[in-house]
Amino acid sequence: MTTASLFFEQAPDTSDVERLVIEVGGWEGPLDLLLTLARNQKVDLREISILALVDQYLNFIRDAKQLRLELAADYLVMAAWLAYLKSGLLLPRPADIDPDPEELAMRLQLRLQRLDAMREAGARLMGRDRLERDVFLRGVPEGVRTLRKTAWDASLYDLIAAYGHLRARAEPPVHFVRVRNVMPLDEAIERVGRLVGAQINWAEIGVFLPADKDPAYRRSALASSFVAALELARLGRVELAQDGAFTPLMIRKGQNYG
Amino acid sequence: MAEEMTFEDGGEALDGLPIGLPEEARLRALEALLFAAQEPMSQADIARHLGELPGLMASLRSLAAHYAGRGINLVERGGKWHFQTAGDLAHLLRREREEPRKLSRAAIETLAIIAYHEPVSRGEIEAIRGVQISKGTLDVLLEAGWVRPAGRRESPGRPLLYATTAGFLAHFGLVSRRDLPGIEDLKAAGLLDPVDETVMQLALESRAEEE
Amino acid sequence: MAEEMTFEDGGEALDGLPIGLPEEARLRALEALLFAAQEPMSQADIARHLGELPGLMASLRSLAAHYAGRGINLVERGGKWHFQTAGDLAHLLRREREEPRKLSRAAIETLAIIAYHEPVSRGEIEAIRGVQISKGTLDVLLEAGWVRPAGRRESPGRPLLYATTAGFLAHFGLVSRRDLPGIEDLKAAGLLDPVDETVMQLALESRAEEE
Repeated sequence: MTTASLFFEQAPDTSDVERLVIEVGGWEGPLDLLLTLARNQKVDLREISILALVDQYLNFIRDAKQLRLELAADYLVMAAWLAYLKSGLLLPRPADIDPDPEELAMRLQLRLQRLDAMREAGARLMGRDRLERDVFLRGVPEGVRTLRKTAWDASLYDLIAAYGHLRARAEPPVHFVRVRNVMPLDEAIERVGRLVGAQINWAEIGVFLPADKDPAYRRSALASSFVAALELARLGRVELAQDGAFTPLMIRKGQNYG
Repeated sequence: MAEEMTFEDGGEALDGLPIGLPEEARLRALEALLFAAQEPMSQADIARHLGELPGLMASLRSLAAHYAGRGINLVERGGKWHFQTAGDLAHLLRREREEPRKLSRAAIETLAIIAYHEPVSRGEIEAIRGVQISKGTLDVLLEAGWVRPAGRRESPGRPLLYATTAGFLAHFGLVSRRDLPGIEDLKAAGLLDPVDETVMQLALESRAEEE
Repeated sequence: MAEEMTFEDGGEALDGLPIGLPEEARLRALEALLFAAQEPMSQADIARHLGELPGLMASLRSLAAHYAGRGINLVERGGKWHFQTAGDLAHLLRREREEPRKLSRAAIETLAIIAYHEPVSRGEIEAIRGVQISKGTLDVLLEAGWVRPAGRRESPGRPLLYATTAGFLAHFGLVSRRDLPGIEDLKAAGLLDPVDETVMQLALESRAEEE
């Protein structure tokens, strides 16, 4: 940590790097070390010499080894990778080698720029006017509170309906069956038999229904008359015909019946 | 903000020149200090932060004058200064929010029994409803201000009696309890017809959803 | 203070008449409310206390303008408003305050990466820093309330993503993430582009051998 801040404030040259070898434990990984070395070139990160940077890094690692410092494995892996990159950049090679060492060098440069940008952004964030360090909230705010008060909602109807319901519950229940206006089957058989008795030609069953205004009664009469017609057909007293489902049901007097 | 200031405690400002911070900067500093302070500050407290300021009292008064009539005021209490929100706005800071809630069926039935039979004991209410009342049910009615304790019945156990309140009459738009429809009225209105419990429940639920 | 107000959310004010409180009373109420509040307040929070106010944003800006340059300022942070002392007075106020938590370098960088790249996975943070994040680093940021989990990326492994909070904006004095220092330049330079897997390869190759 102290190593890093020292570096940033003093922008040390290469001689400083050697002094800093001792504190290698303070680096935040090989990329951090590379970035510090890159900054030593004192040019814009977009213009650094990757080859020089690779040399700086490899020298650093060699020095560290001479001082018998324990280096974490990833520093050595990075060294190996950079050595490979260096040879790729220096040695003549076929054009289609993959990955292209120039491309790799560019990516390394981009990574350094990204890390540098974030490091700088972090420093700028920390340097802002920070709450409870540079700017302060009110020391003892009164506080605002919302007291929730329940407004019970009930209407007079709810009240009296509840009471009526209670009282009704208390009384022994009496059930009434409402008298409904229907056409009993007996009556339908008698009626259809009588009316069809004279009917030679086909007629729709509806014409035998009573003309009544009550739709419930008409429905009942239709149902009873239909069942009556089936019964009468079974006895041979009438004949039924229907062209298809839901088409009019036709009825006439049984042709073989007295 | 940049009003001319008048030095009231003359002594320090005899020469007519403000010492130390220019007045505007001083007012800003005072304002910030008193705002962030954990407790009201005396002039000595202020001086510990801002240094000795001749004419500090005048500055404080000037600042207090600036805030007079605003939503926050700078006030002095026993020689100590602090900011507080204007007294007439206190109601905004403690806002009561009414949340409409439907009374439970147990509560409305209990209320109906009390209204029709008052004064009535808990035991009698339970006898009419045919089930025990939970403690919360009566509490809700008491809290709503519709029901009040109305003495004790002079019978074994001296049970507490309940009756309705004027608030009850007001809420339900009744002049007096005599306005409640009687049993015959209820019967005529079909409210005493045997009710299928599930149908009743459905009706209550759908009403609740509508609202 | 008594400027004419402009109604931004037109609808309610079509007839050109201010609804509810007159502007001066409204500013007083806003001032009192925000002064008394323990937490920064959003427009919705304000409406819960003062009722729906057409043109609330205009009133807030008007109040902020009134306090600009004073010892205390009204500021907006991530859509929430609060009063705070002016930054340039820090030296006068700092003494009795304890320093806010001191962050490690790793934590600072991690916070910057999350803020500038959000939402971002732990793997992406590690790719940018070229080193693994130690256990406590994200914990510290989460505990400070500056960083929050923000869903998962729908890619292999469904890594958890991190983003910053309103508390982060408030602490660092940012109106919104657009306010982050230099973010536009960095974006333009392509330095905030999603981390390309092949770029990550550099780090991954080395890491793979370690693990």
